[in-house]
Amino acid sequence: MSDLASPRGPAGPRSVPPGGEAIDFVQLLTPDGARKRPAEYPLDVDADTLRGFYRDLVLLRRFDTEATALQRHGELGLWAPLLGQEAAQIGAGRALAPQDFAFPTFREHGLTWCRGVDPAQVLALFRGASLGGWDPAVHNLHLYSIVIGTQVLHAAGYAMGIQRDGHVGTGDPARDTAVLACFGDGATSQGDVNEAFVFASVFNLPVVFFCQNNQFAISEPNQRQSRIPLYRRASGFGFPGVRVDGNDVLAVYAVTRDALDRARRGEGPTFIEAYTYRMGAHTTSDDPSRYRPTGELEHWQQLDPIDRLVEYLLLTQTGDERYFAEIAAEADALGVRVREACRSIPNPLPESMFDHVHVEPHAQVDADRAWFRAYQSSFETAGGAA
Amino acid sequence: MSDLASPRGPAGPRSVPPGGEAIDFVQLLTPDGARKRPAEYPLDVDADTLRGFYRDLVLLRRFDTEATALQRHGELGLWAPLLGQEAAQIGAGRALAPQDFAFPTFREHGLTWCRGVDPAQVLALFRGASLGGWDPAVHNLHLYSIVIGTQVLHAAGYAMGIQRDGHVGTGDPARDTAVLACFGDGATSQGDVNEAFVFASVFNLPVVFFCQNNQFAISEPNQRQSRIPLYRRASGFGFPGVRVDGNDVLAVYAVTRDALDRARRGEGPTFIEAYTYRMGAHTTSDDPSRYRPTGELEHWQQLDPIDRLVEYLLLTQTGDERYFAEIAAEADALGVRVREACRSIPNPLPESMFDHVHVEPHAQVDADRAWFRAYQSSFETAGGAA
Amino acid sequence: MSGPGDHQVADSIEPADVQTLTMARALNAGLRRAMESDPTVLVMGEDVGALGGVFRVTDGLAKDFGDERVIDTPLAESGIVGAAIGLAMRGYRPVCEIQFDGFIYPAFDQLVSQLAKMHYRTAGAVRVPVVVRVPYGGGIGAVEHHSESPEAYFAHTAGLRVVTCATPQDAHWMIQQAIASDDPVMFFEPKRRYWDKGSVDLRAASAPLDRARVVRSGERLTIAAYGPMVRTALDAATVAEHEGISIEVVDLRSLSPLDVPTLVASVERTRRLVVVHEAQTFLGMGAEIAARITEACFYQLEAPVLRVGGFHTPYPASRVEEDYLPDVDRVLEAADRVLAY
Amino acid sequence: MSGPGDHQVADSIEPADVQTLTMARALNAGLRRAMESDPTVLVMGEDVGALGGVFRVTDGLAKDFGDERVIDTPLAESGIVGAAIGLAMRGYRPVCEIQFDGFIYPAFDQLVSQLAKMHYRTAGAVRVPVVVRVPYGGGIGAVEHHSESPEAYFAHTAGLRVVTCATPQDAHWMIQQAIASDDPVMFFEPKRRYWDKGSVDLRAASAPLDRARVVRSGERLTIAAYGPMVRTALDAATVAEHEGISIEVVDLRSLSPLDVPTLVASVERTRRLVVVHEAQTFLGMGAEIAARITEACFYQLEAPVLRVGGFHTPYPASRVEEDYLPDVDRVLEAADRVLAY
Ligand SMILES: Cc1ncc(C[n+]2csc(CCOP(=O)(O)OP(=O)(O)O)c2C)c(N)n1
Ligand SMILES: Cc1ncc(C[n+]2csc(CCOP(=O)(O)OP(=O)(O)O)c2C)c(N)n1
Ligand SMILES: [Mg+2]
Ligand SMILES: [Mg+2]
Repeated sequence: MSDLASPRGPAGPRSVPPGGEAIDFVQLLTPDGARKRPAEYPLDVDADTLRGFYRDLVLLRRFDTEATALQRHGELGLWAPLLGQEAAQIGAGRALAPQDFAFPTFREHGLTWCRGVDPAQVLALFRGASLGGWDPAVHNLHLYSIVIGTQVLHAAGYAMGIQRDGHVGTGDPARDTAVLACFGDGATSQGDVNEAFVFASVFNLPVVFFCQNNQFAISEPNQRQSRIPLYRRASGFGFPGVRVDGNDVLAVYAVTRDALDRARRGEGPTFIEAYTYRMGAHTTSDDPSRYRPTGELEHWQQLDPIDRLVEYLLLTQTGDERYFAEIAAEADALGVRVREACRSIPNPLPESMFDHVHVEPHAQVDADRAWFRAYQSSFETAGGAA
Repeated sequence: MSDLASPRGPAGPRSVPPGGEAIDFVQLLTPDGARKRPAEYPLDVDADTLRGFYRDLVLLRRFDTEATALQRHGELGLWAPLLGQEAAQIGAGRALAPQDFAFPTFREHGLTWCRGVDPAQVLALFRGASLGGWDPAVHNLHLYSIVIGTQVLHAAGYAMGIQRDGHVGTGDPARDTAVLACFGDGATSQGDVNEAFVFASVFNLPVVFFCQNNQFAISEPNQRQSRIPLYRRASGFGFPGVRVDGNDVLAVYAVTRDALDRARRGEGPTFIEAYTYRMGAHTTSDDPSRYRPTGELEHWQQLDPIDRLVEYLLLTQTGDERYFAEIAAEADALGVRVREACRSIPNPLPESMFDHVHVEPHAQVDADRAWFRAYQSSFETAGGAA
Repeated sequence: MSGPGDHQVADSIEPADVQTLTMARALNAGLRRAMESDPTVLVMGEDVGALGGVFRVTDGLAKDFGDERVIDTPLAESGIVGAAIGLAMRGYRPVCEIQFDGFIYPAFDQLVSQLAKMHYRTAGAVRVPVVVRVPYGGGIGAVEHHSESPEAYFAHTAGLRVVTCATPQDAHWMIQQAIASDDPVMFFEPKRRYWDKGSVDLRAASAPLDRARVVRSGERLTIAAYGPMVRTALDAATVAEHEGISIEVVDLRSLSPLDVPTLVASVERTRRLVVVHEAQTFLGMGAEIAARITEACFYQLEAPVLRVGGFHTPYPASRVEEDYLPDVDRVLEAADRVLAY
Repeated sequence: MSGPGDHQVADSIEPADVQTLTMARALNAGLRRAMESDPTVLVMGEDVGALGGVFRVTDGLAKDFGDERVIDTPLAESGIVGAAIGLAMRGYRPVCEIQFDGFIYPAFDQLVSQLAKMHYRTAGAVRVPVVVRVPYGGGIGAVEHHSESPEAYFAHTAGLRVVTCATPQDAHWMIQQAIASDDPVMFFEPKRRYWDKGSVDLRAASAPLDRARVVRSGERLTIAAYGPMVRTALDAATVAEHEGISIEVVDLRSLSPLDVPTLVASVERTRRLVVVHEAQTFLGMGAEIAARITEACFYQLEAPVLRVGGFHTPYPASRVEEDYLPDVDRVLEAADRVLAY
């Protein structure tokens, strides 16, 4: 009758981070590229899929690096790098079925990548040319959310809609639909996120909570958000939680796919903690030297998500140096394309700031727009007259 | 590595509510008045303490009944009856050390009783004569909180203050201090309450979360707030949760005392779910016939918190009919006193509405007060002239 | 051009009928019609199901439309609004009930940063036709947090429409118009008028959702009021008439947008304006109206626009609320003052 | 009589000194002095510790005062404010940092229903001397939610003091006055002025916390501004001077209470008033000032009070923020209009 929380999860595969504490998580690929096969998460992927993962990771990293550089060159106001989190995002993104709908944070460039959003559309927000960038319905992907945790409630509501549409548990793989709700370790402290857990649990919603634990909320380490592993939060709300090696694309893929399947079958929510590391700054405005413990970055570099896949591809002869060179070339081309796309993002017209405040006419917006138009043209007249 | 939440807690004493589902909770006194002695919660209470509990329960119930009647007679604007929850509140209230500080909900008449707040002070709020009623510092008891869940964060903050005062874990029983944060089953869904769990866990705060699960949030049954027993919420945040028979004053007392001791020793927060039943209406404005399942009230009447104590007192010859009659007479006297006290609560002076908006002068409040004073006196002048 | 939200309503006209209903029943009937005519309309909130809401505005809906469409939610206002946004993204039209005015603040972030800005953020790609019903205002002898008037917070927020009804007729139609609108609408219901009866024409609305209405014509001054204060203003006008003073009363109905032309037209004739509301005067709707009308009618106004509103205090204990709330006397005092210029 | 919050400050005067500091450093020094002179002062929020806050306003405080007094909290704004209230009940004086304006809304309930009303609810028994620091306003090229001006929400709320600084001197002293005040204070910091330098007199504050100040004298019209717009107003006045127009500029400093006498005195001389702020014009501070000053100076005003503020849209993408934000040109345009009456 009493539930004494122990700070340790059940036994399982381990990795030892710098703290020396053993971490239990689902792992399919060790940092050395060795393949593991935990019984709960059977995964058979063909060579093309494996190579696809590799390509995703490399191109995504290049996109991210390029965007960071673009910020340095003044082309973007800000960038939130995902360096180190590629496997977590690609693993989750590739697990989605086309009809699934995902709610990203503002660092989810891997998800936009998987969902076919054009890099320029992603950069528009960070360039200050847009507050969004794409049509969510086209990509089944909501816009980046900036107010931490708010999108997790939207995901719960969206999942309520799926239920009401009868798109859960029909057995029809093209119809059954799940929602992927992404957020960070810091977000788990927000009221909204916990309220979303309540809704998901009570209504048994087809939603997968995908938490990328990148060890930090800006400067604050995990311990400021929870004293036990985050995946255990779910048990307090009555649904399963699982921790996965977030630097292992195969494991993330397998675990997320499994959870999405459960959701689509009508078996309710799952919480996934993808245990990973933000190797870069929080954003380009951040200075991690102020708070990052020495040696930590180096430790995590040993666990790089791309390196282990390279090892595995070599080991299994699924990829060779020629293939890697091919992808590298593709990455270079992507870099060029991203740079050009970024520079050619048009500035919005000033008057467009009055568009889409409402769907239907609103007298105050209309009055302000009219005033602005007259005011603008007074300059033009003045300019023309000069 | 995966934490599959099971909807059942560990084995333990049971009671079967109408749903037929067995409930695990800590119980020291069965509905028939039989004494149980679970090893984790040893309790030796002398005859005086036992009789004290009985007296508390009976007088509290009378106070509550009287207040309900006063509302019917138009003396109160509203009343939130605690009928059925007496043992939960007395058990918790009596477990407090003098220096402990408690944060009640709006239904916590047992707590105000234990903390020596005068009934008239409690009624003032419900009569509309006050927004509070007593000085929290005098009773180490905060005011009733009406916005659900908000006080739970205040409790966490207060506990942070206790830590900073160095009043935790010193071993000095007069110094070490704990906080009791009360709320209902419905409140567990609020973001604020879950944020308080995060704060309490991360900072290892000396706070006991005391949740009275009275089965309803107005008309909504528990299942709308959680699909697993509420006490299990704590495990998701990394601290212990325990469910206690909320109609068993001994069990609530023992469990709460234990949790408060832990908190004072610096061992951090505990979540207590006191499993009980609201036998009356949500408030005097409510009509439970619209939502209460048939037979449920009758079932719970069998589990009445006072009846079982009567049985036990008789069984152990700690109380007899004469003693019961004595207390009944005291209850009658209390009823009279409450009625009189209620009727004699003074109406606040209209101008007092401008008092205590701020500690220091505020020009707008002062201007409004000046206007009001002049406006009022214009009537008096007009009246005087007529 | 039709006003916002009223284009879908015309279709579902019942056989010609006029009924006498309380405002609560008129709302209930309006919700029912909206749910009947559009299967995407959902009702959600605390106790809206079996209980029918604490004011019984959703009475019987759960029984008739089932708990998939009338949803008793967990006790979490941010959750209610946040989930409603998600439902709207999936194509539903949720009508959220916030149980009392004072419990809307936990949802504030979802309202002002999400609901208000979603259409804008998505450059028009996403619509969030969510209606948030809020019983508001004082005068019912309630405990704290049950008598507040938070409308100005929302009217200050770009991206939200804010409306409030003063009669059963408007209640019945405005709720349908609000639901039909593709924009988010904050729908404020004057709770102390829930039990007031009035005749409801089931055939047609009185006006578009964003229009004010002159509810009494007069000559000497205009009183602008909304929600619970419309009746107070009308009562004051009646008293004033006995004293030979002819007062025009405008029911604003929409607080965002504000129907400035209707106000200007009235003030251009009467040359004097008093604004009445329960909310704190400081930065209440009266401030905006005074600023705007003074600018529009600077040479016509014979007196400054005067405001009758809540004092700069929290809502006090109910035993003094009659002194706190604007009433006929205070409205007339302002009328006297404005006429004395 | 001394104004609110400034009575405890005088004690801790340092050796006579005047320094040139950025606003961020001036705030940092002010916080440091408050923490040195009163051990109950705590700093709490997201990233206020090792990082020193995203704007470095709390830089070095964790190192010098330890993490018991400089608290990196969980990522939860309602939690921060709610916990601060509890700490205040226990005798502490917490200074909360909200990382950006747009992240204050999750704490709205704790701010308006709890912090603002606690002293009132307890009939004066409990004091909650909490300061909530909010970097606010636009113009820094940021992404959404990082450029908002939510001050009117709080000024409309009875029970909160709302202040904002425009210079390093005021920043340094007002933060200390706010902390010394026994009332809760919303402290708005104009983030785009954080890096502006100015001289700070470490010996004495310029004015009590609730007073406005005439920061430039002039004859033909008064501009009332606050926070980030004070510099804009001063720049406009400088430009106007070249055109032979003499403009008086008032820095409001306190938004609740509003220092009406200072404004009235100015307008009685200049007879014309323009109010400038970044926040949405509709129900922004300008509305209250226009309403109030028009009432107070009805016969003196030669023109309606004009407002220059945010348009009725959410804060737009930063590439168009220069068109959105009031600037010298827009202030001068309003000056021309008000002078044309
Ligand atoms: C409500 C809210 N508060 C504060 C912020 C500022 N902020 C932006 S990102 C961030 C940390 C987020 O941490 P986490 O959830 O772990 O995501 P990560 O940045 O690590 O991907 C903070 C505090 C915000 N965006 N929203
Ligand atoms: C934030 C908020 N939302 C709604 C309400 C209205 N309300 C008052 S009591 C109550 C139910 C509370 O349920 P629970 O927490 O179980 O406490 P109980 O009433 O059963 O003691 C509700 C919804 C409120 N007071 N505060
Ligand atoms: Mg993180
Ligand atoms: Mg309950």
